[in-house]
Amino acid sequence: MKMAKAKKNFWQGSGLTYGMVILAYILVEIALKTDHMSSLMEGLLVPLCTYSILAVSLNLVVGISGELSLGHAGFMCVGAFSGALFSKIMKGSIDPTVSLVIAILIGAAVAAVFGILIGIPVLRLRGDYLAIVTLAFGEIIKNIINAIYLGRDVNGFHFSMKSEIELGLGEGGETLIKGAQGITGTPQASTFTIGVILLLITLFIVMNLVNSRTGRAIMAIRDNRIAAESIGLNVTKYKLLAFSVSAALAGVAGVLYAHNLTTLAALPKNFGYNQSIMILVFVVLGGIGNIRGSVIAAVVLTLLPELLRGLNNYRMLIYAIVLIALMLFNSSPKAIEMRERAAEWFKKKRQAKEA
Amino acid sequence: MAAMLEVKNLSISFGGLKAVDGFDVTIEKGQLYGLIGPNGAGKTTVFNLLTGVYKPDTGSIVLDGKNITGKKTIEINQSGIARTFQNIRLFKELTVLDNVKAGLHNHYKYSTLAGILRLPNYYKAEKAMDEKAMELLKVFDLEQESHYKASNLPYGKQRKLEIARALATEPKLLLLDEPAAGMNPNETAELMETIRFVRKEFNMTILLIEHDMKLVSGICEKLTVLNFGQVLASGDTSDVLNDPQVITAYLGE
Amino acid sequence: MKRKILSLTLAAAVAASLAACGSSGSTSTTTAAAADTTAAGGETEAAAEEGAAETEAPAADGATWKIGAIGPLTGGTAIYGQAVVNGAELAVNEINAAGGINGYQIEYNSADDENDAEKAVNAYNSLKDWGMQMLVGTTTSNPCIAVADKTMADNMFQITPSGSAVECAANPNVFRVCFADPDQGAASAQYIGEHKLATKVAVIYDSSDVYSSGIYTKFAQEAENQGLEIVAAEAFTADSNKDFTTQLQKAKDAGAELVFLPFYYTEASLVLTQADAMGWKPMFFGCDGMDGILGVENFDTSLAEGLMLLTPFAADATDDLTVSFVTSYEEQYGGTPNQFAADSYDAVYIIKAALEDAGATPDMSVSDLCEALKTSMLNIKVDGLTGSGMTWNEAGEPNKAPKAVKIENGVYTAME
Amino acid sequence: MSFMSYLISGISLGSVYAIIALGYTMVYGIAKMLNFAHGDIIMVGGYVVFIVTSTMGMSPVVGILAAVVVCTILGVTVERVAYRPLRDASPLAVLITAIGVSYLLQNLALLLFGADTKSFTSVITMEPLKLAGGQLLISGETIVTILSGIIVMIGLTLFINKTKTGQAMLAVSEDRGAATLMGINVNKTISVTFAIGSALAAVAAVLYCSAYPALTSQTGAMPGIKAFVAAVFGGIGSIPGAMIGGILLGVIENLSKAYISSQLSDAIVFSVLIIVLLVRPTGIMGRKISEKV
Repeated sequence: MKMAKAKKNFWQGSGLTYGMVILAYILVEIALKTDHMSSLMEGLLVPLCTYSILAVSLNLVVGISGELSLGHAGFMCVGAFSGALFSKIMKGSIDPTVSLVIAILIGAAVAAVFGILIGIPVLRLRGDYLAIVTLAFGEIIKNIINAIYLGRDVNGFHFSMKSEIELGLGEGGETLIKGAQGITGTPQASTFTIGVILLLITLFIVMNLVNSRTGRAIMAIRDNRIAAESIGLNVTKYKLLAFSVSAALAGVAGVLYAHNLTTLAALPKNFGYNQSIMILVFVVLGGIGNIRGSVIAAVVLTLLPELLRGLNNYRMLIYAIVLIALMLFNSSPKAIEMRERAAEWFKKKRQAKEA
Repeated sequence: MAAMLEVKNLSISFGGLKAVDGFDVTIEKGQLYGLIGPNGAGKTTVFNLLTGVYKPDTGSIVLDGKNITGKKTIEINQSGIARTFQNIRLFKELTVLDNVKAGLHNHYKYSTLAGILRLPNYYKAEKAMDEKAMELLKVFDLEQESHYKASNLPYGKQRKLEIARALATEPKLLLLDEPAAGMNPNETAELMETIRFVRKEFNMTILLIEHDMKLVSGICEKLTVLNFGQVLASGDTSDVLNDPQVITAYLGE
Repeated sequence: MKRKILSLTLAAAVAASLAACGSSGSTSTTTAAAADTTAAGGETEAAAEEGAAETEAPAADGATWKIGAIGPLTGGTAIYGQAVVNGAELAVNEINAAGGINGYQIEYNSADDENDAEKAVNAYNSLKDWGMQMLVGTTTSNPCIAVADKTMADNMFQITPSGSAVECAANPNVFRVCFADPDQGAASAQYIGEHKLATKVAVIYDSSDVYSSGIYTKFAQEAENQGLEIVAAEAFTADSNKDFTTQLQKAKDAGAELVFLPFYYTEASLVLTQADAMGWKPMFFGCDGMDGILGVENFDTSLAEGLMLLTPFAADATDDLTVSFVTSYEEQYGGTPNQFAADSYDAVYIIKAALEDAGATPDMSVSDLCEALKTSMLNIKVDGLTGSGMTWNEAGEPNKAPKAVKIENGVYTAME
Repeated sequence: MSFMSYLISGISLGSVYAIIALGYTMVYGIAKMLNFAHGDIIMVGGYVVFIVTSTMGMSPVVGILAAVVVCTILGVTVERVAYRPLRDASPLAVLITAIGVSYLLQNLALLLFGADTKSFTSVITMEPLKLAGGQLLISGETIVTILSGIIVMIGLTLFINKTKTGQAMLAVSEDRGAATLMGINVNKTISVTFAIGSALAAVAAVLYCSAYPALTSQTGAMPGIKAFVAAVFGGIGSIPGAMIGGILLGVIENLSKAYISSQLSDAIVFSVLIIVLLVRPTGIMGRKISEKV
């Protein structure tokens, strides 16, 4: 009896989420094998995984830990650059997939370190102040990466924060990171399969974390910091843990992103606060704290502007309107009431039918 | 009998205003001790000092022979003080069961990694926690509601859940901040029973703040009266309640 | 309950969108396949149903060329992407009116990349679904590098009007209309050195922009050879591109006689305004990105008096080609065309010349077309808006001479 | 001498941030929402002035008035349509909606006015102030911006402290529930707040575009964020704080460009912000909020 209940919980909770992802994967693979997928959709598969991972990982901070972070793209950026740099250095010397796996671990580790370094001072702040400071960190990371020049020649690595000339590379030297142009020529090792595996791992980590002693502590702190302290929960430790795990996963997404394109540059569009906000939109629209919702919202909102391409100039305008409408529909108390009434009505109708 | 809590000359001021001034109290093991006083007398501030929410300007706090003055809240909890709050502070989005399990956090351990990877000790610890938590909930007659969201509980039960959560941390001393606030006479009577039971069952030392004189005189053995941050009277319950100074402070001049 | 409903709504939305993808996916693959083998009339009509910004209906006999263009049409750099898309469209319309290429009409479509590499790949894929055979794009460097890799995988011919980073044209299937960044940087330093315009030079550049920092790097290297002293090299970023007074002040204090401005005219108009407000009047020297400054609506052109720039295109030029281009551009899109529009206009004509040289027909596969065009690109010589007698080498780089112009009395005047 | 001129240009830039931050902080303080679309209302104001003065050739005064009217109507409408239905929803929901409004305004402007940069003619005709024998120049725009900032600051403070509506705003900002119980019409008060905030955005638009005359659909985005930073710097919700925060931000930005690195000035500005917040978690002039236990 108890086992049956646990099983039911599994299928309503995390099992459904894994199932949804695996089913989507199978459907896509069938479509790919039978040539029923447009190039546009095919090209979107890896980004969909990337954004889903980002949304799930941000949900850990925003939903589970209850802190508003507007710097998630910064961690993605750090992960992307460290991972891509590794793959670029190793290009040709080891198998691209092996290189990608190591790059993912490096990206996650570097992003986690940044998460801890940033988290220690920042997590003392609350609410909107925390939001603005994380935004600031994201912008700092972007700004600094745009100023980094890194080269390699027979004498080893050369580093400069000013310009390519200052690297003073010798004969046969190669610029690895070229300021605003970033890293060019990362091997394109990201595939949909790798993306889905990473997404499943992310879901596994986040959902298991949430449903454990640690997750309970994190959520307790979110719900009431003072009470949590009073029962002996280490607020700083658990906030930092949530923050750095989230950062590490964002780093993983960054590595996946970097290996999907040959060029990696820290532009406002991909690593600026706008991107952080976009990820936040996925989280909020999918339901704060709702992991499955994050995945669904990330997929829908990434597909939406692409499916609107036929509208040409009106594309982004319509996208903005849909975004506002979705928010109003999902979150406004009136709309919720209306939806609930509609649900009641359907239920009654169904009961009437059955009767 | 040795003293469970010994507080000497505890003071704190906020912006020049002495909120607590030279507070002394000694509570014996297993005692049920009451702290009373008019609104704004500094009762909750005393609790906040005892639990490390505020750092005292002067004075010392010794718990069961161990000096805990100036320690952090979580250290104090681990040393053995747990509390409830005047304005209920539950983990609203968590279930009733998880609220208690959060209280058990420091007593049933497994690493974060074990939790993520679902190693055997995860299942073992979680099972033990479930059992222990249900046991506690049973004491407070909350086992039927164990899967409710805490915020969906009726008011009286929320107060009880807060006590259960505090007890889960296995304290030596339990601080209850107005446990009967907002309860009807029936609920209060029931609560009195529960507090008595807790003391007996867990061999607990309890310090409580209360306004309800019936409750105070009914269960407290000793009382301290606080007025304008200072101790007005202290001693056996019946003596203190008959002290003319106390009566004046309560009824006003 | 609330959450459940939310997930249900979202799930429904996903289902709907997936269904939509499925259907559009299948039609697109058929059209793409059609373009690969034989473009029969029916299938191209199916493509037309895709319903994007096509400018020309398919020719009566069915077969058409399909040219796509990519650039940022929204966001902060929309100004450049829109120019590219408009310039190409103008050329396509002209060519169609004059009978098409090798007797076949051109169908034209464009897609937005928001100046983002990932979106650019999406844009490319959507055009591929539409049946694109040749790509004019992308407009900006980073997206261009990302897309160049995809076109190489598909072996599709790509000509970028304005992707100026070296790596943009690194792949054998990619050619370029504009100058590469290092060439511009070096050419500017040479011009300043050879004409002894100044010895003390200050540079202000956008360190967050590939184009600008690329030119600056090469300029600084070449300046040394030319005996120029760079007394100040001051950066700005896309996040703080409004106030240049500090950079100007530093340049002034360092005693610069000439300020080199390797960036676009939007920011340059602010630099000129602020220098004027400071009462400082050094020589200003710009690159092709500076072209367009006279076209900024309501800009006080007297501020640009004496400004020199090295550009392959000048909207004020009086040759017939430029005059007719500028006139029809203004008629159709309003506003003076900048060099981006000119580059992409040229790009379409370059494709035309190469297709004619190869004697290609639209029924050839994308890959065959690419191979044919790669060979023909080395044979052709094109007189365009951005250079006369342009030729290309195997690296995809154009061989053309930049023109140095100076703004005098509010118009471009050729310099020697 | 050059230090003085860096300082002055920093103050000029900062005064523009300050005047934007005033509107930002006011809306935040009372409606308790980060209005990410504030910067885009400034952009709309800029286009209105541009059209009235340059395209229609009318006098700048008409342009400014038109901008104030349009922005006020726009601000109130946006609040009514997009924010009010979410009054009782999570603050994050409102934040996201504000982002949506920001995208909407930017893309609408792009469609209506095109991507081309418009050069704004300064509406300020004041001669620059020459100091130290012409070595130091303070532009007319700077002087007018600083003066306007001070006037707006004083005006707002007086309005909030002396008028009934202002008191209602204060009450709403302190405790919305209690204000309702006291018979204050919260919806109306917030509408008025948005009206004033948006009118201030129009004023900011005129001054901002006069100082930096390149107008595009993205004009409002970055100053919006910088003003937000300035408002936090000064202590969000505090009116003098916004003024001080704005000016400090401009000065730090320009001095770091001048003396440290022009490439990294953004990073430096943001780092200073972080340091300030770590030392004073509620900004320079912000009130210390402590939770009652």
